[in-house]
Amino acid sequence: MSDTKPTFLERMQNLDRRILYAILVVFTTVPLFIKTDLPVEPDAYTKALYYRLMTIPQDKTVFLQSDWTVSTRGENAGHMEALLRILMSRKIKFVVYSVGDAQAPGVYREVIRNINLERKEAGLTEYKTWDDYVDLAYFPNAEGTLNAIAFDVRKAFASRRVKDPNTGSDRPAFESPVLSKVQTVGDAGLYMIVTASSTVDRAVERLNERTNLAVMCTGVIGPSALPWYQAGQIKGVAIGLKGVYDMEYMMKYGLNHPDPNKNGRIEVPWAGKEDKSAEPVTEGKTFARGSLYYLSFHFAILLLIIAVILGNVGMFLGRKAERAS
Amino acid sequence: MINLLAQVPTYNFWRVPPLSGELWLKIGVTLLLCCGIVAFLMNAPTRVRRPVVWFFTFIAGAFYVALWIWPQPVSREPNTLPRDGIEGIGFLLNDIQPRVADVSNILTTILLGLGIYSLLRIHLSKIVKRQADSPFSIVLIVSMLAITLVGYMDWYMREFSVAGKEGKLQEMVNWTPINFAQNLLFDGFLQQMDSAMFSMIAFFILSAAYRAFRIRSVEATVLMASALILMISLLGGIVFAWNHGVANMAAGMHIPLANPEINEAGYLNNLKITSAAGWLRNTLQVPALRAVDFGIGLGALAMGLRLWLGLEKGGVTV
Amino acid sequence: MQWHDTAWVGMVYTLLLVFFILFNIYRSEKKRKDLFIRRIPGLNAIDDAIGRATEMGRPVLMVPGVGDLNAISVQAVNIFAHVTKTAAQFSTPIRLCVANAAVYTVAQEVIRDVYQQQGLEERYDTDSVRFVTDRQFAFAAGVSGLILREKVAAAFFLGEFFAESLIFAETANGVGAIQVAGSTEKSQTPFFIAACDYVLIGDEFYAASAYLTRQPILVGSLVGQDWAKILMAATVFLGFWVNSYQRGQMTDTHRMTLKDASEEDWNKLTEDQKKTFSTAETWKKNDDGKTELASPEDTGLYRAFNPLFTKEDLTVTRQPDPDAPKEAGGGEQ
Amino acid sequence: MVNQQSIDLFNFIKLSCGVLATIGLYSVLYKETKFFRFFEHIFLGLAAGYAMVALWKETLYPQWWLKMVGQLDDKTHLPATPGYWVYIVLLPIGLLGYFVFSKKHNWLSRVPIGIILGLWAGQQVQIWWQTYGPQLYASMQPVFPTTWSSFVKPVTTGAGYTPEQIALINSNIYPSQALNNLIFVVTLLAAFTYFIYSFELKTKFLAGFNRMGRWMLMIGFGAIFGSTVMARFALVIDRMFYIWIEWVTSLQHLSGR
Repeated sequence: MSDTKPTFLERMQNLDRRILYAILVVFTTVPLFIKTDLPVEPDAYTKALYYRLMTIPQDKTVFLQSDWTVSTRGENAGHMEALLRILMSRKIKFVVYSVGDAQAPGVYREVIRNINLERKEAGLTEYKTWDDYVDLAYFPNAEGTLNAIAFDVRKAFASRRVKDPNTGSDRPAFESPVLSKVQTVGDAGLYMIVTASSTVDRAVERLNERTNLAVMCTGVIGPSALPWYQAGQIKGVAIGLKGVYDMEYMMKYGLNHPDPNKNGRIEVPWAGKEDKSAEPVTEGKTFARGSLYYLSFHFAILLLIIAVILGNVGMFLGRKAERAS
Repeated sequence: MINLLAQVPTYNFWRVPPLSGELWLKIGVTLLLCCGIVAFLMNAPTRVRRPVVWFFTFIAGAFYVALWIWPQPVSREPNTLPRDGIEGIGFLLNDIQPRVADVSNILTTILLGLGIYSLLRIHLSKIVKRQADSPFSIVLIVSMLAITLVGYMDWYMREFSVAGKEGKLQEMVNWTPINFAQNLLFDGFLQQMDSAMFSMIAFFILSAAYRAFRIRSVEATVLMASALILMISLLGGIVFAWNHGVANMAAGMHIPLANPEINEAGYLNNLKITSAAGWLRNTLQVPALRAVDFGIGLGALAMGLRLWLGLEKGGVTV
Repeated sequence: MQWHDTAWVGMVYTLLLVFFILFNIYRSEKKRKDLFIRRIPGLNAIDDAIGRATEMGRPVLMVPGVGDLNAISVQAVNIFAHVTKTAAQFSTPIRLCVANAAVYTVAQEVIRDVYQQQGLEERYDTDSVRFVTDRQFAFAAGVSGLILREKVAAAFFLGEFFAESLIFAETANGVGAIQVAGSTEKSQTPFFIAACDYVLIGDEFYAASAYLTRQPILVGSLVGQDWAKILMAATVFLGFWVNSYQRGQMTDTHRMTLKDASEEDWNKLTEDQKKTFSTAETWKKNDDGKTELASPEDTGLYRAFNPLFTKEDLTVTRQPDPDAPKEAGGGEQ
Repeated sequence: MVNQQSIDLFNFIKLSCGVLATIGLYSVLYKETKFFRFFEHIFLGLAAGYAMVALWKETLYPQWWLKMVGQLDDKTHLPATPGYWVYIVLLPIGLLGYFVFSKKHNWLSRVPIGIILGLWAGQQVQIWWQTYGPQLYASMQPVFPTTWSSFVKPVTTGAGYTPEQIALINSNIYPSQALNNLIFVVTLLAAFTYFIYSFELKTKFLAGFNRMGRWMLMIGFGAIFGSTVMARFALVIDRMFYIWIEWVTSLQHLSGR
């Protein structure tokens, strides 16, 4: 290093990481207080998921395997909320359980309670346990449980008893209106996995030949879920925060659905299935957590990109100076 | 509704009435038998050690291999008899499967005591030797004892007390101080600390990208370019604006982008970020990662075979 | 698994791979000849890293991931045994932090064995293999605390890592440690690439113990894996030719222009559409007037990979079991 | 009964603890201080203690004890599920692991380990084809176009085609697709050659192919990086939401009372 004072760009090459950290805190906090609904073009696989969700026959039960905890609330809570809003607005019954984490049931119960509260405030019907949904809590040992579900779902869930509010007693889950028609896992309207871990791999390995799988996962799991989607082993994917916002956007405007305000459709054709369209969600909230976080996310990524550019420019200039001397 | 409860389970040699004398007797006899076997093994000559470990490993692995290779009984209804011997074994394998699935989990859990022992030994010895960090070791042990205590009490109340059985403890208004303490330690501290630690990765990503994403070699550049394209494609607002810019450009060139019949317009579509990122994902990312997957799958298969058949010299299963 | 229709394809294929691996293990044991293994840079760096730690008098950190006990963690412990062997000779202190009690048992057993075999039992400290906690992020916090306090000189992160990978890698980078990392979780490999000095990609991790020890069995198994890979590559290679041929056949045999196929459909088109469709093809109509549609599902290749089950196959009537357990819900688990 | 006011107070305290703990752990980003060390040790202690609770509450009790001794019905006290006494053998087998510290009998600890590993190994054989078979098939993409009528696949949305024409367009392979498929297959094979260890890639072509494979891997990893960034930033945004919105709201809520 020469004795001369380092130039601005040279200093940019070796920024203290703590300065970057401080800027990141500011960049992620401030936009939380700004309300905007950014326009977006949903990804093809998220469209596939939305289409699947909106076309589940109403008499079918959705299997909802929820394997996330508070640590990934930033993404999965949005997924779960969007999913529940869709299911509840379409009056589709679902059975919810977890095979990934013992803490997951506590977390999804909280989400269900919040969505129910939200519906109550909006004057909509609430979802009742036993009649509208069944909560089977946690099954330890993902591999074993999924194997058991694949072979004989009635046996796998047999030990679970659920309180029937009509009689006040615990009864086997399969006597509930939610599960009474289900004989095999293939009877599920859709097998949804909301996950932050590789339970999606475990599920695909064991269930893909037997039922229609669809996944809502964090950005980390996304890339490993996409090969499954490409091979047709899962039918739709929503990945990370973008997935949350895509879902919320489609819930608001529908999929390839004539929109009175825009006088058109969502314009990007959906690979190979352009003729398929789905309605927007008719009741309840559409924009929620996803739209709240999405702007912050833009700022954070921009910071990252700026940091990378600064680093490279600094390095480039440094090399040039070295060569000159 | 009540008639279902009236159905009494049937019993056989393996299934016995719950909490009955017969059950405890069988458990006791089995325990004694196991102790005998262990005592015998402890005094067994060195040369039987390997075969014994190998035997257990082999049997455990053979179950899943058998489950895979044996024909599955199709459309099995509950409470039906197999049609022939082959199906009989298929039925049996299917019936045992959920029980075998529990085994490794239960065994790992029983081993947890060893881990706790290791942890306690390290920190207790720090406290006893009054090393520099010993106050922190005290903090560790106190918080560990606290959550263990309230955790068990909370569990006991929820599982066995009258209020717990009636599900009243689901509501916060019925809680006792124990439930509040458990909730505070678990929800207030542990879960939030999990989240905090997890979210710290974002900071590290920023500094790692800042440091590592420099155009030094072809590989680094390729990695960086692909990461940047993907990142930008996630920014819905920017992507939307860009894509509309492309559409406007097409309009300026009098190419009706929205008119699908003229395919030439399709080429401009490639300028959209989503198209570029989608192409990158579907055409390059998926096959590259699939190649990694194939390799890992084979590695796991080979390693599995070596462990199962006890082929590794000095390995843990022989 | 079923033996039905083409379902045997999968079974035979898997058994073929198994055969390749076992056959090569058998072969290598008999031949005991040094076999070629290509260079894996990350593994060559192990000795340098330990050497540096010895010079600086700081410990070497090893983490076998946060996964359960399975082949991945066993493999990691095997590699660490090799690292420990070198470290023991220089009496460099080691720290092996484990996040699973069963893995802890294995690690304790294997690492002590290493010291015993070297005849250096007095240098072995039971606390150098330690169970931190089985909770992912508490483990991350504990290990990063350890890295920062003990200022480790070399860090080996090999095994099943998830989100905590970058916490470890950046923290260790912060104290200037040489890092060798590798994860079977492909989603974490890029972070190791960004933050570590040497990275094992994908199944280089599984090749590591063969590379380091050159045991005939391990090398044989590696050769078997390579055979299996070549089989898989050949399958894909042949498969895409066959698929191309079969898909081409399906369109060729029935192909004709829309105008020839159906005047009626042709007349429905607008002038603009006619321009694009004048050279396009359509399906020939059947005798009953329906269009013959073929799809990728009609190829032989598809059939080979997707066995057909008819409704008759899937409905079997069996005698009821008179001794069946009678319980609500059909059984218990 | 606890009144609503104390519940609000409790929630505020809980949130504040979470905020404090978050700041405590974040402090390591600045420097490793005693403040961080304090929270780190609380974290480790709570995690270990919770593991001890979960050991019984989540695994041994429901998966082992209840299955072993069976269950009585809560109301009628009649047998509800039978007991499978065989589960008891798992206890001595598991306890064999504790021999690991014994100098003489430590080999016995390999028995439970062997069983766990054996079960894992057997499953690898069981699931191999289910996992990779469909992926093999999906990789065999046709690389020859079946039509030259258009380079890219025509967009069918709103173009007024009949279903039959759409089916035709969908079953054809257009040149651009064929090209992409070719790139797909070549990428897969190139990346795959990178993982071949025991053959020396002597020819220039193969070595180049191998290097290309490595670049392709880097593209794949870059894409993962880009995608994971989203997940991590979402988490930190959520933390900020927790601190700045949830906590502040609860503070306002409390003081508004």
